[in-house]
Amino acid sequence: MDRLSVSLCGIRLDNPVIPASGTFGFGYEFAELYDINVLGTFSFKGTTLQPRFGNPTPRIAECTAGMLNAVGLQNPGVEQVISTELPKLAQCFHKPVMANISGFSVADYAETCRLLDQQPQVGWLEVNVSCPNVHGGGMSFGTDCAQAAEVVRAVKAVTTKPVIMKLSPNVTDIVSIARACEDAGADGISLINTLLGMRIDLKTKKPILGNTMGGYSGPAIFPVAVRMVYQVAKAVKIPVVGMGGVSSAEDVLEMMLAGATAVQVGAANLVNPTACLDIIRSLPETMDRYHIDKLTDIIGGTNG
Amino acid sequence: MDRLSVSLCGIRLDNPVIPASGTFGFGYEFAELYDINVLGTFSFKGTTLQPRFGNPTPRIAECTAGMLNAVGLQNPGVEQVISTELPKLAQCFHKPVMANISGFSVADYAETCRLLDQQPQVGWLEVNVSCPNVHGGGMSFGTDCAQAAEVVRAVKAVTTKPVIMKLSPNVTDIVSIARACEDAGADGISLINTLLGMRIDLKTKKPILGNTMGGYSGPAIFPVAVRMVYQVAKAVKIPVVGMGGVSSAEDVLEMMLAGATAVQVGAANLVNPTACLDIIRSLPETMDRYHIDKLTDIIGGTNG
Amino acid sequence: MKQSTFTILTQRPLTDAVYELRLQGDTSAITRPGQFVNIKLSGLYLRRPISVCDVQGDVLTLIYKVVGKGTAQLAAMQSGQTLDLLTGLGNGYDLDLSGDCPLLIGGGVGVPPLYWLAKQLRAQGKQVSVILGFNTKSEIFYEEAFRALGCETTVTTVDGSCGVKGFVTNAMDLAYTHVYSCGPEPMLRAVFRACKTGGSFSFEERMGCGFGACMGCSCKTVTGYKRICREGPVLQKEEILWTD
Amino acid sequence: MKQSTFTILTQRPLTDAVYELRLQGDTSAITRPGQFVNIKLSGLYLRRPISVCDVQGDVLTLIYKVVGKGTAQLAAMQSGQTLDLLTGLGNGYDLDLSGDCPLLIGGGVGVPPLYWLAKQLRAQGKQVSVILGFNTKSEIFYEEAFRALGCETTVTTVDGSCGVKGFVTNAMDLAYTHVYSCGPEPMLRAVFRACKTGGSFSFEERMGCGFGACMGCSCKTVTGYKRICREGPVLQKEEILWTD
Ligand SMILES: Cc1cc2nc3c(=O)[nH]c(=O)nc-3n(C[C@H](O)[C@H](O)[C@H](O)COP(=O)(O)OP(=O)(O)OC[C@H]3O[C@@H](n4cnc5c(N)ncnc54)[C@H](O)[C@@H]3O)c2cc1C
Ligand SMILES: Cc1cc2nc3c(=O)[nH]c(=O)nc-3n(C[C@H](O)[C@H](O)[C@H](O)COP(=O)(O)OP(=O)(O)OC[C@H]3O[C@@H](n4cnc5c(N)ncnc54)[C@H](O)[C@@H]3O)c2cc1C
Ligand SMILES: Cc1cc2nc3c(=O)[nH]c(=O)nc-3n(C[C@H](O)[C@H](O)[C@H](O)COP(=O)(O)O)c2cc1C
Ligand SMILES: Cc1cc2nc3c(=O)[nH]c(=O)nc-3n(C[C@H](O)[C@H](O)[C@H](O)COP(=O)(O)O)c2cc1C
Ligand code: FES
Ligand code: FES
Repeated sequence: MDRLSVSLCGIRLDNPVIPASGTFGFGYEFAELYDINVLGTFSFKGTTLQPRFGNPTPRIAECTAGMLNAVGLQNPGVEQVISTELPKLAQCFHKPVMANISGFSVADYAETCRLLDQQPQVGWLEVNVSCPNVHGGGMSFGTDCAQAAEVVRAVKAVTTKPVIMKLSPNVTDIVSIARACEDAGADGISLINTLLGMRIDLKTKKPILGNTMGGYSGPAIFPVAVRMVYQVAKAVKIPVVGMGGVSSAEDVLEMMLAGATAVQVGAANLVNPTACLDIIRSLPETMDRYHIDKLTDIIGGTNG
Repeated sequence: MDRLSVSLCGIRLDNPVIPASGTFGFGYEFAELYDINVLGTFSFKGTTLQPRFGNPTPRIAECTAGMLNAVGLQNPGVEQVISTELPKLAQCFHKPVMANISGFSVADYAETCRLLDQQPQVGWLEVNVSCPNVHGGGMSFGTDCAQAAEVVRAVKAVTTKPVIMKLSPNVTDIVSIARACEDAGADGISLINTLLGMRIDLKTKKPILGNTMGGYSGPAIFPVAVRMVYQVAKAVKIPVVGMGGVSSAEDVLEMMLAGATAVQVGAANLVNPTACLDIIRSLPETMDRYHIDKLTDIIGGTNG
Repeated sequence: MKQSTFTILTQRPLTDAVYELRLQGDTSAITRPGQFVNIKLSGLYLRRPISVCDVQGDVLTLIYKVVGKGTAQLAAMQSGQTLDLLTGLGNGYDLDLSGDCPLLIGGGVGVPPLYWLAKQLRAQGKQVSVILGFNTKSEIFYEEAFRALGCETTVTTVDGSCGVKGFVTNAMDLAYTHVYSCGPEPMLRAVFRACKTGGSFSFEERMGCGFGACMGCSCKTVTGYKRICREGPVLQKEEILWTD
Repeated sequence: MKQSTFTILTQRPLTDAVYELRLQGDTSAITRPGQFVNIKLSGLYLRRPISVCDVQGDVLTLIYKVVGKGTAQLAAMQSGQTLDLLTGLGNGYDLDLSGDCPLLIGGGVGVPPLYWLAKQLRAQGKQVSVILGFNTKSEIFYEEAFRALGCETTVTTVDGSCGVKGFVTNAMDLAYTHVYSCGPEPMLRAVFRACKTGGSFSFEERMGCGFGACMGCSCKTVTGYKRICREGPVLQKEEILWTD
């Protein structure tokens, strides 16, 4: 199995394939279909300090090679995640899990991370800074170097586990934001979150999504993701978790060549519930086809 | 024909369909296939002050629902465009044409626009600010409000024709850049130019494009384009020309509902050379299907 | 939930726009009427949810209306072609709530899931009344199929071209012990208001996954947030919160 | 240039990975050997350029090697299926340059465009020599087809498993009046260096459109910038600038 294993912030993964937050719930639905312990790990549904219902429906719109979602971070809140979801998860998943955290103020992030940091099941904290800063004018934390860095410092102050900052691609200069996170002490960078998009229903002449705009994911965003992973991996020393449109073993290899140490799979899980299993199974033969001995040999391999 | 006609900066178009710059050359190749006078107008290949060969090949990479290009603004330079291309064009196209202009300094833009402004065939100047500013650190003019506004003022000072600013989508806040252009005197906004993307060849482990990264276009970018057109059209009073992935009459209607006064079609011309003709022909029946009487009725119609 | 490949046995038009598709495959995950399947179609990113209309052994019947790209593609498919389906999705109707004289009310393509429900209720010896609402005569389908099950079947048409003129609620003036309903939201609301007993209502929502992973289809209910694809599509009258 | 629909007449493997496809359709835009067609395949965004191998009336022959998604999809297609083609693309070979004893040199899937060229040169009564280069015996195709045209045909294989061992240039020791060549770039370079007369060389480049609209395939030549898809794919020896 050593052909596939990688190390992410000091924790060994059997393979680099990680279902992305928001597309794998807390794992149970998928555990009905396959043993989810085959995964490297998975990133659970974005958790906030308070419970949230999220946005009005419709929350989903189809696009040519992907989808928009405006779920709006529906989750039961960190306390219920700890009291109910994690114990249930312990029954079907026996590896360290990646805790995905969202917030609307720096204090939110810190408190949610502090609580999740204490859970032995949690391996990494993946901090999603695509959310609007309600105290800071509503722009997302991830669009500004100083705000992103402030979140990193606040979270690092209350946690001992590796902190992976998950960046929004809707920015002019992704590299400077990644660098600001690294300088502030982040242990890893994951990207990309969804691109902001919109669709209009020709029949009603209204936006399809209840929330007007939503996050674009799926194969359509893959080239943008590869580009940003490449740019960021070249610029920082901490590991990069690559995602955005990954749907096949080939896509995993391309992301790793661009510089990703591990690779998340999002929307693909929704349309093909065994997507991650299929990818993991086909990695060895795909590596053979491209004369790749071990995955660790190719991380960032396109860069020199 | 009044069902289809629109007015763009005071010039009437028989229909809103406009081949996008860089995907229609100077029109001749398409004139072999159909009478290009059926078009609203077209935007010719991005023209610079000096002739340019552009980037090394490969310049093209395929993606799931689109393509990357790194042509790098190959063009014969404004003087030869005026002395050779425009007279040849006059033989097959009898409507005002949209002149697409690129530059690497404010002075470049102004001089190229001044020269093209004097050509009677030219109806509009479409000023592409996605190019890197060689005197200003290499970031593109279109990523900074002040620089974009400077280009607008310099161009407006030497031209009398409507100036349409073509914006890059690779920014955190497209609305503020569009507003800066409007405030500086622009007569219209066109968007989106390509998204920055990258692909890697698994066989060679190298970037596919000779230039490493390139511009992403095609149906994959449509939801991002609709979103930006919607945001900008709501924020400015000048007309918006929408583009990005448009490939069908339905897409044209969706762009117009989002707020576009006219719609450009780019990559679709490359894979289906009669794309624009097909779209124009199917507009009336598509409008019937969605109970649209005249196109002017729906511009920005989703917004209230 | 199961993912498996089904083969098209027959496809036939029931009206201008409505088709009946019979598929052969592994139906073992389908446990209740009112559940749905989620169909992968080539070139379309998201699957398309369609209710189970009937199951007989390994033969699954679906009825769908052509409204867009996906359903148009489905209508162009032929016997022998295969489809990738997720089966056994959703909670489905609870037969235990029916009482002795259940009333089934369907509108348009809300009619199909009631067919297998009616069949099972009849097999339990229940006295089943059915109201089928359509816009106009040419859109009617499956009226005879319900009659053949021994259901007391009334058709309503909005334009009065067949059966009772008006809405399904115009035909609800009869005795019943429970209402099972499926149809467009305005119809569900009207039935909800008119319903004098307990009721089971089946809802639609745009879906990302159809099996509970994405939270794309959530709604608020009296008893908390529910996913239409998982805790639904059938909600009980007591828990429904109309949001508007 | 023309856009039209062709129907597959036959498809057969010539080697493990190389297929011959015969298509019926409007070939009127194809005027010269060395031109190419650009093929639309479902689910793939860009068309795939393939050289014209032969034209007989309304029957077009193509030969291609499976190297990726598009060519794999093509190989799975069957007689009766249709393809959307852009035809008549590129400049093609100029027969007037041939002299009396032209030499045609092809490597791998660079061989196909030389077939129709050889046929036309033979029809003009020229004495045609052909060198076909392959890696190994199992990859050889069309050797007999060229012989049947009456061409003096030599095969070379890199591993010596058939014909002359080594590269095509190892077999160039004969008299000729012009070289026509098509094959991988390293082969073209070697032929270019060895060529003692005028020569016509056919190039490949990744293409956006294939008909001159996008500037995706430009190269620098002695006589200025040229588009491989329009002013090429055939360039003359005098104008070639190797860039490296
Ligand atoms: C639980 C459930 C059961 C259903 N059962 C049936 C049935 O038995 N027969 C039937 O005819 N229809 C049924 N529908 C509706 C059916 O799913 C849609 O008509 C179908 O998805 C339309 O697809 P399209 O590609 O033709 O339309 P498009 O408009 O092109 O679809 C675009 C997107 O919107 C979604 N969408 C469009 N309309 C609906 C809708 N009404 N509900 C949910 N998503 C929608 C599509 O799934 C797709 O993602 C059901 C819907 C749900 C949620
Ligand atoms: C003018 C011309 C004539 C050609 N004639 C032939 C021929 O007669 N027989 C034959 O077997 N092949 C020929 N080729 C090469 C053929 O176009 C490619 O092998 C084919 O496009 C590969 O497609 P794919 O989807 O299988 O590979 P993929 O690698 O999946 O294709 C991905 C993308 O890269 C492009 N691409 C990949 N390889 C090449 C290449 N070598 N040249 C140009 N684009 C490429 C594809 O068109 C597509 O856009 C020709 C190429 C050109 C430019
Ligand atoms: C339905 C849905 C819900 C999502 N929810 C979250 C979330 O809660 N937290 C988060 O960081 N990212 C969330 N994402 C973003 C994904 O984790 C991922 O970054 C993005 O979808 C790009 O990957 P993909 O193209 O493979 O889906 C969500 C995506 C989808 C489609
Ligand atoms: C091959 C190619 C060349 C392009 N060249 C230019 C250009 O010279 N000037 C410009 O403003 N935009 C250029 N563009 C961008 C298009 O005009 C358009 O903004 C973009 O492709 C999005 O539209 P689409 O998705 O319909 O292609 C080019 C696009 C392509 C694909
Ligand atoms: S559609 Fe994904 S949770 Fe219901
Ligand atoms: S491929 Fe478009 S110009 Fe040659």
